[in-house]
Amino acid sequence: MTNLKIKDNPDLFVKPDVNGMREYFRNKPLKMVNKVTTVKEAVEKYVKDGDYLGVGGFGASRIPAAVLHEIVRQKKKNLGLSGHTATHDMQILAAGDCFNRCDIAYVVGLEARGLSKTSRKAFESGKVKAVEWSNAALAWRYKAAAMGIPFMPSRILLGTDTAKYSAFETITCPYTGMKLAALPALFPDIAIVHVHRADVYGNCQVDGIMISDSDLVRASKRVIVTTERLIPHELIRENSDRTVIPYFCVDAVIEVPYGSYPGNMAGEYFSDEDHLQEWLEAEKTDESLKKFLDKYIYGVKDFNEYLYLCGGIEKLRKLRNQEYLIDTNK
Amino acid sequence: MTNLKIKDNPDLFVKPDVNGMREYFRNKPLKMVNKVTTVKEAVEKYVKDGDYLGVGGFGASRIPAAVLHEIVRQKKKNLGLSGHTATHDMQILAAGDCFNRCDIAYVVGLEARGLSKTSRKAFESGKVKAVEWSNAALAWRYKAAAMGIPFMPSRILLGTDTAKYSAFETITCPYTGMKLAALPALFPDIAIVHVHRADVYGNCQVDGIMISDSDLVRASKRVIVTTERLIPHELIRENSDRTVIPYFCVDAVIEVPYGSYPGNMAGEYFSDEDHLQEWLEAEKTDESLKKFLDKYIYGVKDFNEYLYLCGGIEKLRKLRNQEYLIDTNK
Amino acid sequence: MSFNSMELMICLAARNLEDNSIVVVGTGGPCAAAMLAQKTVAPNLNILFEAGGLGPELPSMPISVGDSRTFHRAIAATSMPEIMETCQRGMVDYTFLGGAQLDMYGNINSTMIGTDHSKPKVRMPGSGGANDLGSLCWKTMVMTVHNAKRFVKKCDFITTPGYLTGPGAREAAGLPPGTGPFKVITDLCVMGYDKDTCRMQVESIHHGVTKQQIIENTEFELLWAKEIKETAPPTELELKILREQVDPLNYVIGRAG
Amino acid sequence: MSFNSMELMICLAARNLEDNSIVVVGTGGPCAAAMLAQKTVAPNLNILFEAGGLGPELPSMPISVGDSRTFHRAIAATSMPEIMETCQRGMVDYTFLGGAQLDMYGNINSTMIGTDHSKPKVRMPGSGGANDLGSLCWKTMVMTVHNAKRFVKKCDFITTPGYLTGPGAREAAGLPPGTGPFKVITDLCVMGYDKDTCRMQVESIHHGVTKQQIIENTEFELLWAKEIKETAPPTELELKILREQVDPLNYVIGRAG
Repeated sequence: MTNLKIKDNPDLFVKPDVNGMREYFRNKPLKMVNKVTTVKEAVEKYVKDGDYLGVGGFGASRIPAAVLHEIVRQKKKNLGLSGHTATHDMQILAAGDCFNRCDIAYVVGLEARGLSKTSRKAFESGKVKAVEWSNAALAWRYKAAAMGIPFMPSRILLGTDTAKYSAFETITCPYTGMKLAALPALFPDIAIVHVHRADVYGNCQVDGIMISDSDLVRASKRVIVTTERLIPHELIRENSDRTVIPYFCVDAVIEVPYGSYPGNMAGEYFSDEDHLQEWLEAEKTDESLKKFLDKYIYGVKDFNEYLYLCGGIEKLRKLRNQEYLIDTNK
Repeated sequence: MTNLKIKDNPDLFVKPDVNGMREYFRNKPLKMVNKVTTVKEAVEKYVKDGDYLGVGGFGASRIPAAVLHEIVRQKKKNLGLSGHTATHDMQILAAGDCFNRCDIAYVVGLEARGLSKTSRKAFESGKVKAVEWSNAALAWRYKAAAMGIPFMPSRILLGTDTAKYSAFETITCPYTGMKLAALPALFPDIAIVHVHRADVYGNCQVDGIMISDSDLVRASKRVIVTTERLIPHELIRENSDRTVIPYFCVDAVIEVPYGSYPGNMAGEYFSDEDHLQEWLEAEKTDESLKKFLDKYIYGVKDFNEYLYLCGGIEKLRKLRNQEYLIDTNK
Repeated sequence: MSFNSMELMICLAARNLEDNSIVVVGTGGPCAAAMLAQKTVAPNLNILFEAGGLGPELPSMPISVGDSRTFHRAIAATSMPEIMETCQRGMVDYTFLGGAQLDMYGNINSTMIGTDHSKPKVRMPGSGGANDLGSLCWKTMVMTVHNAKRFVKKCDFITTPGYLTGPGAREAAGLPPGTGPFKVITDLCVMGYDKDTCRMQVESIHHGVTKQQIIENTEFELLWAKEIKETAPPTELELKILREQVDPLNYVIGRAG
Repeated sequence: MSFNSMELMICLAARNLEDNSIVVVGTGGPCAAAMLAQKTVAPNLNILFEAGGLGPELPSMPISVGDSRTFHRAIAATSMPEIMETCQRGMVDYTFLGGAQLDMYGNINSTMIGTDHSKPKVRMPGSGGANDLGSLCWKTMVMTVHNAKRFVKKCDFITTPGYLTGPGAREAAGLPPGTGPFKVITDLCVMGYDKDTCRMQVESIHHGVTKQQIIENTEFELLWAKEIKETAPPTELELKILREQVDPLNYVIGRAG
């Protein structure tokens, strides 16, 4: 259908083929049907080796941890990864050796918490092909894709080595003559996001900041949503200006309470900093990491078991106190 | 500061001078202070003859009617107008002979209600300079401005007479080679919008559809907000993910209950179709229009008097019933 | 059961909407058609309005594309960019457009009558969202009365692209491939477009209408499908639902004789 | 009253934030500086976080730029595009950035140490939002310890633009005019940039630090302001607020000796 000759650039992992994507979206089943499934089935069905993956949330805030674990458990390989402030999410995928190429905005670090040795090794060994971008660059690449345009003009990246090791073209503005970075639309094969509320059809509502998830889910070919709770469809219609993701973007819905653990979920639970430190500790040697993964990921059948191993409902209760700034010493 | 040579095109009423606008926004007072004023003062202070005006809402839904009346009452002249589904708003401004140029998406009609004779005459007489766009074109032009980029690529307008009588440039995508319409950023001098709730600083929340108001207020040099009700600043902070306009975009805040009348305000009151028909009727002759304007606009001191003339609280109570789908025959 | 031409057009339009698809509509006839489709052939049709309403449960006919009915108990109350970008992304199957003039390639004029743009004989609303929807949705439909002033050889102004000058012209202009005019439903007949020439082609003729009548009411030369059927008239059920549930106040169906 | 180097840097950074301005910060020292400024010189300072938090009432130091503290009782809980677009539009006065290497033009490396990008000696996080904020905010500040490994002749990798190669280079690259590095606050001194050369220039030296010490801890040649003052030390009030209200758990100020 599309006769466009899209520029060949091996560093452009996903081509901004808006015409091809229009055909894809046209043929995607847009039926509003019950899409509730299990994490296991969703990953089996929608995440393929070699896929390009976009992860919702921000590092360790509102991340789809259950799906990330399952990707590791199912030993998915050679994924492309959008490193849009990828912190604990990248740490999980690096531990599973799941990706071999990465569009980098923020990687290997866990912000103030430290650096993930496994993530670093993935890049320092040369095993993962790295292309440089920035948080805004990836956010606007999603936005261009969500808008159905092949690129978004911007005023970032210019003049730096980040640009030299990136994969964007510069253009001249037809009105002002100014130089602009034309950020190519980024259409992930699969997006995984975690939300506060969803109905069985995949209509989703989120409290607090959206980060880049609105654009990410609209940009992606397939979307897996995990939700703190399933709610009646009626409640979506009663608060329709809170709906941030419409059903037709979504392929699979799974109810995963505490699904962002050990990450933070606004209004629900704070991040488990102790367990995140345990992760960082475990990465010190290959042996300790293997043991850790065997215990928490490979050795459990699902995320519920992981939550129990980490302290279960009692631990999550405490994290809720922390989220609410309630002094737990009393 | 900016050395850009911006292409000269007389049909481009507002230049997409992002550097100049950066300087403007840098020097705009961004202090979070009490901005509550009157409609009269706000229009005196912020709307100048010759300004380019953007109006929030959609035709006769959530429109800043009080400010529009005041612009007529103060006999502002030679405005530029963004005709982004301008229906009753344009009818008011045309009655006051307030504008002499217009970026057209939708004009002269009142959707299913009929055509405004005054608005038509403004164009048919050759008095108003018309440049053609579309609703999405103006929406995306606001968005480009709100994003701080000189243009937004798009796939509309191409191939038509709308394009011939428009003022955009076409570009070639550096990735796909495809032809795109580069929609120039639109930075209005002044935006006027009506919202459900605002605090005294101008932090605003809206129920239901946003139409293009998020982008419009971010794109504009000066912003006047009218609000159904002023609310305590605390309530903004308690529902911070409902804030759609932050204070630093806003110059003036005025509490105008029923401020969208005779237009619709979601969840508050339905449009007054009888009064809108009265408007259309009044336009049949110059005399009847003059009489109508003398009665409803020039002859009243403010919007409150207009509301009273139109039936006052009792009428507005009925329009609330209608909005709520409550059968008023009982 | 008798019916007027507006009722006929609405019923025919509704039948052309596939279930589980997405349509952007305006007010009036097209909105009635979409509502009727939801209650007949396409219960899971998702209706979008360009001002931001997405999937409402319409309690009555909206007066404006932006009024509160358009997002009454909606799936999402969004924004104009959101709706237009959903179209540009390729997710919207259908739209309905209207206009004062149509040519044989389905190009539409809703801007002006006359030859001088700076001083038009008749100024009309302009594109509104029409150019956007006609450029970006997969299939564009038109519902209109049929006469020679409306079906013209040459539009005074092309507001919204049909097939422009014929095969390949949309793509050459930069419009998304595979999009374009789909059906024209009038009070005389139902027309589609010939694949090879992109020209308007009569597919079925309404009961009691002659071929000659259609020719006389069309300024340009029409194509005729190999097999031209008589249009299947509205069923009693369609009319009942239309009159009792979709437009009980005769807001739209009261307009035609 | 004694204080450590982190406390000193935070107090100095806070003083550089004007009231009624807008700043985008990350976690750690910069966030502490912005919080301290709110409680001292800039009560109406608006703090933004790149993940979407806008004007929160910070109840404690955030751990992540996206955690729920960053929009606790905020003016608006928005999105990353919203924050970045506010910057690109020209409404954000300040940002704070960090990095492993800085050169004399204020260019910053937070990407890698080594010469082979495909196999770096040390891989660091990369830009995150740094390149965006350093490109788009009006004034970029850096808070960092001062040593020759950090203040280098040439960055292994320029992640975020300072003045690039000197006067006019940012504008020539296409970056917004009038933006760029503003202050560098270290444990030894406070530096600005010379207008004519765009090179880093010492403005004030902390109590007990010698010029020689600064030279030895800087690989490139520094410029020196005509009048170099001794840095005014933190006041008792600043320290009290910092310790009791901003960072009572010693989360940030406990890091330096």
